[in-house]
This record gives sequence, structure tokens and C-alpha cells, in this order.
Amino acid sequence: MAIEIARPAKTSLIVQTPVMPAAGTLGFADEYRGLIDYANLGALVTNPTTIEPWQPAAGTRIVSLDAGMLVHTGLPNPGLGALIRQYRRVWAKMPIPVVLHLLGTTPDQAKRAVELLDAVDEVAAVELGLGDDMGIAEASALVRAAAAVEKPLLVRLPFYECYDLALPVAEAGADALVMTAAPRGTARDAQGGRLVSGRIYGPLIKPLVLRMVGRLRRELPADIPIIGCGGIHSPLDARDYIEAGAAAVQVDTATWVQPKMLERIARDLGGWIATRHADALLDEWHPDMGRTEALQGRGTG
Amino acid sequence: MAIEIARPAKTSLIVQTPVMPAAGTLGFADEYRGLIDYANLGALVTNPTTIEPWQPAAGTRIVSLDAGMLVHTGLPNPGLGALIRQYRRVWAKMPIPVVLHLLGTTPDQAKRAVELLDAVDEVAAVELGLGDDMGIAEASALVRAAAAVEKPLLVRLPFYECYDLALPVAEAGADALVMTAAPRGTARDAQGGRLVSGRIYGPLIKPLVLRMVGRLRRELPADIPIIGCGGIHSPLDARDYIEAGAAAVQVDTATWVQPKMLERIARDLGGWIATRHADALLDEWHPDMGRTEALQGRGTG
Amino acid sequence: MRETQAIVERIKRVNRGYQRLELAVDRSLSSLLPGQALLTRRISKDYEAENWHPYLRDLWFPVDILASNMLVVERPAREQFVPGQLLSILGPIGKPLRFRQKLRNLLLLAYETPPTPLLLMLPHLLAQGTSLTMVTLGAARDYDCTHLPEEVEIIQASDDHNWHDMVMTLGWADQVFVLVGAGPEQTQFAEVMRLIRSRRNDVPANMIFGIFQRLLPCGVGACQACMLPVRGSAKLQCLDGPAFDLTQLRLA
Amino acid sequence: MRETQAIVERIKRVNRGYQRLELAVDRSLSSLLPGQALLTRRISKDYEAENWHPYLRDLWFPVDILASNMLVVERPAREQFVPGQLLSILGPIGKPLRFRQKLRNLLLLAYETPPTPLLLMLPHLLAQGTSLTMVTLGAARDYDCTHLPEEVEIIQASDDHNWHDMVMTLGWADQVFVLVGAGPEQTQFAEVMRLIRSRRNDVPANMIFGIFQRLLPCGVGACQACMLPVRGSAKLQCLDGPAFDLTQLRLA
Ligand SMILES: Cc1cc2nc3c(=O)[nH]c(=O)nc-3n(C[C@H](O)[C@H](O)[C@H](O)COP(=O)(O)OP(=O)(O)OC[C@H]3O[C@@H](n4cnc5c(N)ncnc54)[C@H](O)[C@@H]3O)c2cc1C
Ligand SMILES: Cc1cc2nc3c(=O)[nH]c(=O)nc-3n(C[C@H](O)[C@H](O)[C@H](O)COP(=O)(O)OP(=O)(O)OC[C@H]3O[C@@H](n4cnc5c(N)ncnc54)[C@H](O)[C@@H]3O)c2cc1C
Ligand SMILES: Cc1cc2nc3c(=O)[nH]c(=O)nc-3n(C[C@H](O)[C@H](O)[C@H](O)COP(=O)(O)O)c2cc1C
Ligand SMILES: Cc1cc2nc3c(=O)[nH]c(=O)nc-3n(C[C@H](O)[C@H](O)[C@H](O)COP(=O)(O)O)c2cc1C
Ligand code: FES
Ligand code: FES
Repeated sequence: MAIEIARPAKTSLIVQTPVMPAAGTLGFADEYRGLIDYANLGALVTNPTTIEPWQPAAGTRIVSLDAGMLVHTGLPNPGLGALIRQYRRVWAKMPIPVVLHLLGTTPDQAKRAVELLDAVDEVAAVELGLGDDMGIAEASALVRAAAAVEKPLLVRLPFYECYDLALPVAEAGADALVMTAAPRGTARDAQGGRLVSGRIYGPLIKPLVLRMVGRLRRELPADIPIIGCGGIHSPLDARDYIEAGAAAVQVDTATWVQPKMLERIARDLGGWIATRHADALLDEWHPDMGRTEALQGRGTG
Repeated sequence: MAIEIARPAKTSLIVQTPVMPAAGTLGFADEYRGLIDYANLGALVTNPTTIEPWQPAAGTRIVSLDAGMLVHTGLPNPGLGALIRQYRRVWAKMPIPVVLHLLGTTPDQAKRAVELLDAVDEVAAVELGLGDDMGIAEASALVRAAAAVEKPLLVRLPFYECYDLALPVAEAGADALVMTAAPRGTARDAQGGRLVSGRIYGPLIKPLVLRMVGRLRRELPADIPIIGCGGIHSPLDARDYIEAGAAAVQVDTATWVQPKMLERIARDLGGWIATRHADALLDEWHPDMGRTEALQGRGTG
Repeated sequence: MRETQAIVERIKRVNRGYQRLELAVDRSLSSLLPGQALLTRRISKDYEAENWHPYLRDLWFPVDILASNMLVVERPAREQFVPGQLLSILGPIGKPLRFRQKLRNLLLLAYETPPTPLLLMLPHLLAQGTSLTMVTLGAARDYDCTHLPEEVEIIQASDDHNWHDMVMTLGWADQVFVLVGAGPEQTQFAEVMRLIRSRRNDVPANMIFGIFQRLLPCGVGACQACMLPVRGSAKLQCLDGPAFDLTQLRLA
Repeated sequence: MRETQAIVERIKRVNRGYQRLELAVDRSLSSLLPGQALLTRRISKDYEAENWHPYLRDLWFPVDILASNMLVVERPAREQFVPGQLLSILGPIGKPLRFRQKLRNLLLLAYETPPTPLLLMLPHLLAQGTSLTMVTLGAARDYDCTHLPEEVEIIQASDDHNWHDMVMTLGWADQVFVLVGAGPEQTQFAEVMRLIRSRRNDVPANMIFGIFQRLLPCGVGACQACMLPVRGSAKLQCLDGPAFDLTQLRLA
């Protein structure tokens, strides 16, 4: 079940299985080697990167929540140039396309990033993450700058501004929309005793994001693929997103809690999508069955 | 620890303990008699009511979620006039003020409701619930119509539009803001097997709403009280809202799961707020201690 | 209706899919009657360490009353319990079933759901000489009935909801209780009513009752999630149910 | 680093606050060394029924290795386990502690946290003749040490972090491991370093090591939540830790 995210007159991103990690969960390259068989995923989405190096955040990084967690890392990274030097040889060996997550700051920085990235064949596509509280004009300008890239451009929308930004961002040049970044929240740090802020991940956000995806799928033009992302923690969660209209999904912190779950979701969803059009029963494809003839026939087995 | 929500030249709402149920959780009057001692609460907020009678929703009403639930009842009620006739004698006997939750539809209906309610002494205040997806102009017009009421007017803000609407709604005549209504979401109904929509309640929404309350408390003028509402399920959750800047809290579905929790939160928070200014240790007030002399001295013991 | 605490005292497997738990309960629950249920959740001794998973209370129908402070409930075997588990209980929930005076032949139909909520009435009715027939239809047939009192006639319907002597079973009954699982109950009740009407000409009021077992968020009439369209007015499963006359209920 | 499954085989209370669990584990974990840990979560046999509470994996430091497939861990007594509980384990996490060659006097300081992560090293070092002193400071003093090998000298510090012979204990040690709880570790390590420096003039590099026990979301270097500012570069607790030279760490 291959999905193609193509750009007129540019390169395209071909995803064999519509399941990939959410940016920030799997690292910059092959950190999960030995735990996950990357060949079973649709793509690798890297941790967020910036043109300049970023240092880790001070203070509490993690708070455990009911059915989720708060994360505030400060998105440390050595800067795009250093990252490319450090990882391009590992990326070249990955059995799946590499999507580089670029943190959206200014159009100027996006332009510099695009110039760097167009020279890196090991990166198959770029995912731009929009900052919170961006207005429509600011977001559009940023996406236009990033859309100068020769590769397909995915744009991840912020949670609260999802409805407002979806169409303008698509019109500014996004080839696919990722819905959504994790929402910001506040929780009490059990260790430090204080209220701290950060992004909220986990099963708890799924009902909220699932509704957004369903609603925006009905409202947006059909030719803009939506990639659902938010609290997917099981094959059934992923199927819910596909049923709500997503073309593919990204799995967030489930991978940290149960690394095999990412691969399991990928294999289940790939098989399910391949077989459901033939009106197969839901459990004719089961992740423990191993690869089916159907998939082998499609060249992904 | 009494809180007064006053209106210039109108009546005021005095809440002895800053804890009340969220609209829709405790029924229209004394449905929880025998399980909850109402005298320990700050106020009763009724289920949502409308001018015209509303019928229950068809289909799935409840879906169990990780750390929460999806609810879609259709808000059945016999219409405001019938409700007042049916419940005013019970309201008169309540040991706490009754806040009637009025579902916000049109300015015209709000005006009719206000005329009915001003003649009902048993109702101490009105809480207006704004519909989702209301623009600023529409919400302001609705609040202005409801603000004609002689009683204090609380306005409950929708989740996603909270930031946009808070200030306009306050300026249109709200005496206090309730933040927020439960967000809408989508989940799979385990019984029926289909994706269904409804409002999302429970601990899962707390980190999201807590951040909104903290942020809006910093941004709004200090004389507009904020009542925090979203996933409060323990005394510590309630204290988090007070620390983030709320003047009072509403407890949602925690009451259904563990009815005594509402009273427990009320007694803990009342005691904590009364003692913390004297720099008492956190556990000098403990809900199992019974009523303290401090509170008895204030006439609520 | 009160909130009380109970303790799981003993656990016993009764068949392939079900286990029975003996619960030490508050004495106020010993007056519970067939049809009434408990809204239950596991709690820990330490109230502050309260854990909110699963979020909703479960609706448990007792199957036996052993003593004034001892109830038996039946739960799926896959749920894991250990003796000593503390429970918080809201109950009794609902109104007792009302049996016809001089009831001779009672018919019980369980459709797509284990017959658990029907079991508490069995010993009492057998003792007063009522003849009891229980028919399991659809997925209800997965429930192994060998541990039930042998005086109860158990019939497994065929895949197309037929059984030998169907006309007689339906004709002889002077009262019928139909149990369906949570889900679109009105559709399921409509199916059973069509079945009954196809074999019995007159279906008078006050004879065939449907038993609901929806998830009940509050159990006290506050949340209105259990509201049902019963002819003439809106009824609540938690206060007025679980049984409603199927000739009065709006069916799908 | 692998993902494997383990089973809780036996449970034994060791003191007022703690219990020990014997875990049947994958043989790949028997080569685990002092300092290394397991990222653990409870799972059910039915993978599809996966339950996500609590959400994060716990960091468990083994305290003993009984056989090639048998580890012992120590958990707070309030956590409830039953034999047969299935666990998912990511591990080993982190690098083994590096002991000085010809180590004679090892000093262990546990500050505000039970000394569990320090226990696996004890039998091995005692066997090779190292003299071991463990000082408990602050809340670490709540941990009852009577079940530890009697050759280990246990000292409870006073409320103001003093103890008899403090200058000697600090002066004689040729290596020190300082354990603090999760929380603002840099602040806690800074406090302990001030204490040490107040009684010992020279604190050379490669002598005093801080042991971190933060929550680790991924354990494999992907999430970067455990990144620490160590002089010269950023280090990860999960890959490079749990021990870092306290003279190299940026302290608060
Ligand atoms: C000009 C400028 C420079 C900044 N420089 C820095 C800096 O050097 N270091 C710094 O920490 N902050 C910097 N910030 C602030 C930064 O945007 C955040 O406020 C801060 O990083 C908070 O970190 P966070 O973990 O909440 O990441 P976020 O603010 O949430 O980062 C936003 C972006 O990162 C993505 N993202 C965030 N978290 C994750 C995650 N866990 N997984 C995947 N994707 C994620 C989002 O999709 C989006 O692309 C800068 C802001 C500006 C405007
Ligand atoms: C003119 C008009 C007439 C309508 N008439 C009806 C009608 O007769 N019946 C009907 O069901 N729908 C009616 N609707 C639609 C209605 O607004 C909702 O779409 C529908 O009720 C969905 O129900 P809900 O449970 O999601 O309530 P909501 O749509 O969420 O109700 C919104 C209002 O109810 C409050 N609210 C919602 N749920 C709760 C709760 N559980 N506890 C406390 N407060 C809550 C909110 O704060 C807000 O005040 C009407 C809409 C319009 C515009
Ligand atoms: C130019 C610039 C550089 C920053 N560098 C870092 C950094 O290295 N590490 C970090 O944690 N935060 C960094 N920040 C983030 C700030 O500390 C702060 O979190 C961010 O600007 C959001 O600020 P606010 O809380 O005022 O919205 C940087 C911010 C800016 C504007
Ligand atoms: C005038 C009016 C009366 C309605 N009455 C009811 C009602 O009695 N019961 C109900 O469940 N929904 C009622 N609805 C709600 C509709 O069924 C529907 O849920 C609502 O209008 C939202 O529609 P949407 O899904 O198109 O946004 C009513 C809607 C309107 C406009
Ligand atoms: S369960 Fe809440 S009204 Fe019946
Ligand atoms: S725990 Fe994720 S990088 Fe160390």
C-alpha cells in the first residue's frame, strides 16, 4: 500500500506503509537499531532541527500524566549543518526514506535550511513544524519560503491553530499536512513540586486530534493529504485515523513506552489497508501472521 | 473563605467555599441527596437548560476513554419555564446558592430566559454556556443580552475559542468567566463499533485547561474572576487551578465516578485557602480532620 | 442509594468464560432484589492515591445473596481480581423487577449477551413453583449454563433464532424478560419483538419487558445519559429501569 | 539493549518500606553490571489489551543476580505485585560503573533517596577485599539497612549532614559515588560537593561520581530528555550515564 506525496516537477516521497514516527520520538537517525526493524516503517521522521545549534532546556523535562506525559526538552540539536555532516552516511543506509523535521522559525532561516537540504540526497522530504501562536500571514510566509525546496514539503500544524492554518498553509505550498503537533499544557512536577509547562503527548490527546482530522478532511480539498498524529498507541488507534480521513499516520510517544508497537502498527495498517478494499474481514490481516502473500506481491514483502 | 461575585447595583453571588459542580454533572436540583452533603459545596450549578424543551440525543451517549470519557446526551431538558415550576421549591431549600446554567443559543432566547429568571428568587446567579464556533461578535451579542439579568452572570467559554473570547465576553458584561467547557472529540464506540463525537471529560483534559487558565489569568484584567473547570479529580488538582490563578473551581465528571470526591475537594480547598495565607503547612488542613475552628469562626462550620 | 465499600473475599471460576466473586458488602445491600445492580469501581485503601482507570464505574448485577453482608457477582474470567481487593459501590441501582402475581410460566430470553442479570431471580421463583425457561440467542449461546439450577429449562436457539417448540414456549409464557447487551438496544429489542410477534398473535401490555444494561455514568438521575423514550415520557434506566415494557418503548 | 519480557516469580519484604522481586529474565540480562538498569513496565499477556497506565516506564536498578536468568530488584512496598506478573523490559540501560583499579576504600553517599542503585556492587567489591562505607543523608536515612551485608559500614548522618569521623571517611576514600533522587539533581549534587569540599582539600577529577536516576522516556538516546551539561559536551544519562564525574558536571 504505497502512498506518493508528489510535487509537480520536483521529487516525490514514496511511503510503502502509511506509518512513520512523529518528529522528536525516534531520534535523528538509527537510535532505535536493534529494537525496531526500520524496513517495516513507511519513513523516518527526524527529531526537530534548526539552523543554529539549540541547547537543552533547563528544569523539568518530563512529567508523568494520566494516560500521557508532558515533555519539555528544549529540542537540543547541533544545528542543521553539523547534523547533516554527522548523520548523512547513516541516512544513506536507511531502508526507508528520511524526512527531516525543520523547526519553523523565520522565512529567512527556512530559506537557508532549504539551500542546505537541497544538496542532501539522503533526505527525501522536509517536514516543517510551525510555531504556536503563528498568525495566518506569518505561517504562510514561512511555508512559502520552505516550499522553495526541491523535495516534497510536509507541514505540521499547531494544535490550537489547526483549523485556521490548514487551508492557508496548503495554499502556500505544503504538499501534505501533519495534524497536529502536541498541544501545550501545564502540570505539576511531582519531583520539583512546581507547575511546569510543556507539550502533552499520549493516548489522552487522541480523541481531540481525531476529531480535528475528521473535520478538516471534510473541509479541505481532497488533493491535500492529511497525516494524522496524536496519541496513536495501537493498531486500532491508527485505523481510527485512517477511517477519519488520514492518508497516513505518525506515532508519537507510544514508541518510547513500547518500541515494538510502532512496527506493529505499521505492519497492521499496511496489511489492513491493502486488504480492506477487497472486503476482507478485519482479522484476516493480523500483525502476528507475518507478511502476507498480498504484500509480497506488491514488492514490500 | 467566601468569594463574592458582585454586580454594581445588582445582587451578588456569595460562595462560601470556592468549589462547585460543573453544569451537567449534578442534575437540576438535589439528585445527589444522600450521597453529597450540599452544605459543604460553594454553589449548585444546574444542568444546562434552554427556553424550548430539548429531547435526548439518539445513538451512543457514552464512550469510556483512557483517563476520561466522551459524553453526548443532547442535553435533554423540559424547557426553562417547566424547569422553574418543577424545581423552584427544591432550590429554595438548598443550603447553597443555585446557579442556573443557560445554554447560549440566540440573544433573543437569552433575553426571554433573563426575563423569566429575574422573577425567580431561588436562582442566585446565571451561568451562560457559549456554543462552539461562535465568533467574537456573536458571542458578545449573546452575552450582552444575557447581561440584562439582575443577577450575577457567569459565562462559560468554549475550549478552543477561550483565548479569543475571554476579553470580549468580559467586556460585554460577564461578571466571571468559567474556563472552559469540555472540548469536543471523537472516539470509537466499543459497543456500536463506530466513530462517534461528543464532549471529552476527565483527568485527561486537565493539563490543557490548566495552561489556559494560567495564561489567561496573566493576560486578563485582575478584576475578572476566573473559575477553573476541566478534569479536576482530586484536592491537589483543585489546588493546581488556584495556584494557576483561578478564584474558584468547578468539578466535572469526577463526581460521577466518586461522588464523595466533590465534597472532599470542597472541604480541602476551603480549608487550604483559609489557612495558606497564614503560612500554615499544607497538611495542617486535611479533609479528614473534620471542620476546623477557623472555619467555624467564619460561620460556615 | 448509598456509596459503600466492599471487599472481594473469594473468587471461583464457574465456566469457561466467567468467574464469581463473593463480596463482603454493607448490610444495606442485602435487601437488593432481582433487577437491581451495583455501580462498582476498584479503589485503593489510600484515597489520595486514587487512580482513575478505568474511568467509568461498571454495572454489576448480583447473582446470589449469601448472607446479609455477602453478595455474589459474576464477571468475565479475563478480568483479574485478587482476594482483598477493595471496591467502591453505588447502589442499589434501579427498581426491582415486577413479577406478575400467580406467575406460572416465566420465559427469559438472553440475546447477544451473557444472562448474568437474569440469574438472581432463579432460586426465588423456583422455590415458589414457577416454571422457568431460558433461551439463549446469538452470542448469548457462548455462555455455558451447566452450573445453573437444573430445574431451569435451558434452550439454545439456532443460528437463525429458532428453536424446537418455539410457538409453545412463546405461547405458554405469562411473562417474558428480554435481556440485550449494551449497544443499540432499541434495534436489538425490535428484532426480538419481531421474533415473538411472528409466533404469537397477541402481545399485550405488561407482559414482555426489556432489560437494559447500559453504561451508567452517574446512576442517580443527574447526567441523563441513560434517558429512554418510553411512550408518554422520558424515563431513566438508572432510576426507573432496568426493565421497561417493550410495548411502550420506542423501538428502532 | 533489547526489549525482552520478564515474570515476577517471588516477592519478599526486606524492610518496612521495601520489597524485593525475583524476576525470571532473558539470559541476555545476566551480564548486567553495577550501574546498569532496566526500563520496565507491567504488561498483560494479551498485547491487544495493552493498558497505558502508568504511562512511563520505571527505571529499576537490580540489586542481585541469582542465576543467568534470575535478577532481584527492590521496589517500594506500597507498589502491589503478584507472582506471575508479566513485565516488558528495555535494557540494560546505561554504562557499568567504572571502579578505580586497586580500589581500597569506597565511599557511597545516598542523599534524599533509598540506596537501591548502589546495592548490586556490594557483594562483588566485598569479595575482592574493598572496604565499603555507606553514608545515608536526609531522607535516605529512612531506609532500613539491616538486611545489607554486615561488612558494609553504614553511617547515618545527622540532620545537618554531619557524622562522626567525617573528615576521615572523606579523606580515606579513593573513590566516591554520590546518589541523589530524581528532581533538581544538579542542586543536590552541588550541596553534596560543598559538604565534601568543606572537609577535604583536594577533589581531583575521576574520583567523585554522581549517579542520576531520572525518568528516562526512551532509554536509547532518541528523545534527549535526559541530556546533561557535562563539561565540553552534552551527555545522555541513558547512554553515557548513570554516573558522571562531578568535577566535570555543570552544577547549580
Ligand atoms: C528565534 C527563536 C530562537 C529560539 N531558540 C531556541 C533555542 O535555541 N532553544 C530552545 O530550546 N528554544 C528556543 N526557542 C524557543 C522554542 O521555540 C521553544 O519555546 C522552546 O524550545 C520550548 O521547547 P519545546 O520543547 O516546548 O519545543 P517547541 O516550542 O514546542 O518547538 C516547536 C517546534 O518543535 C516541534 N516540536 C516540539 N516539540 C517536539 C517534540 N517533542 N517532538 C517533535 N517535535 C517537536 C514542533 O512541531 C515545532 O516544529 C527559540 C524561539 C525563537 C523564536
Ligand atoms: C437553534 C438550535 C436548536 C437546537 N436544539 C437542540 C435540541 O433541541 N436538542 C439538542 O440536543 N440539540 C439542539 N441543538 C444542537 C446542540 O447545540 C448540540 O449540537 C447538541 O445538543 C449536541 O449535544 P451536546 O451534548 O454535544 O451539547 P453541546 O452542543 O455541547 O451543548 C452546548 C452547550 O451546552 C453546555 N454543555 C454541553 N454539554 C454539557 C454537559 N455535559 N454538561 C454541562 N454543560 C454542557 C455547553 O457549555 C454549552 O452551554 C440545537 C442547536 C441550535 C443551533
Ligand atoms: C534567540 C533565542 C535563543 C534561545 N536559545 C535557547 C536555548 O538555547 N535553550 C533554551 O532552552 N531556550 C532557548 N530559547 C528559548 C527561551 O528561553 C524561551 O523559552 C523562549 O524564547 C520562549 O519564551 P517565552 O517563555 O517568553 O515565550 C531561546 C530563545 C531565543 C529567542
Ligand atoms: C431547531 C433545532 C432543534 C433541534 N432539536 C434537537 C433535539 O430535540 N434533539 C437533538 O438531539 N438534537 C436536536 N437538534 C440538533 C440537531 O440534531 C443537530 O445535532 C445540531 O443542529 C447540530 O447539527 P450539525 O451536526 O449539522 O452541526 C436540533 C437542532 C435545531 C437547529
Ligand atoms: S446514569 Fe445518569 S441519569 Fe441515569
Ligand atoms: S532517555 Fe531518551 S535520550 Fe535518554
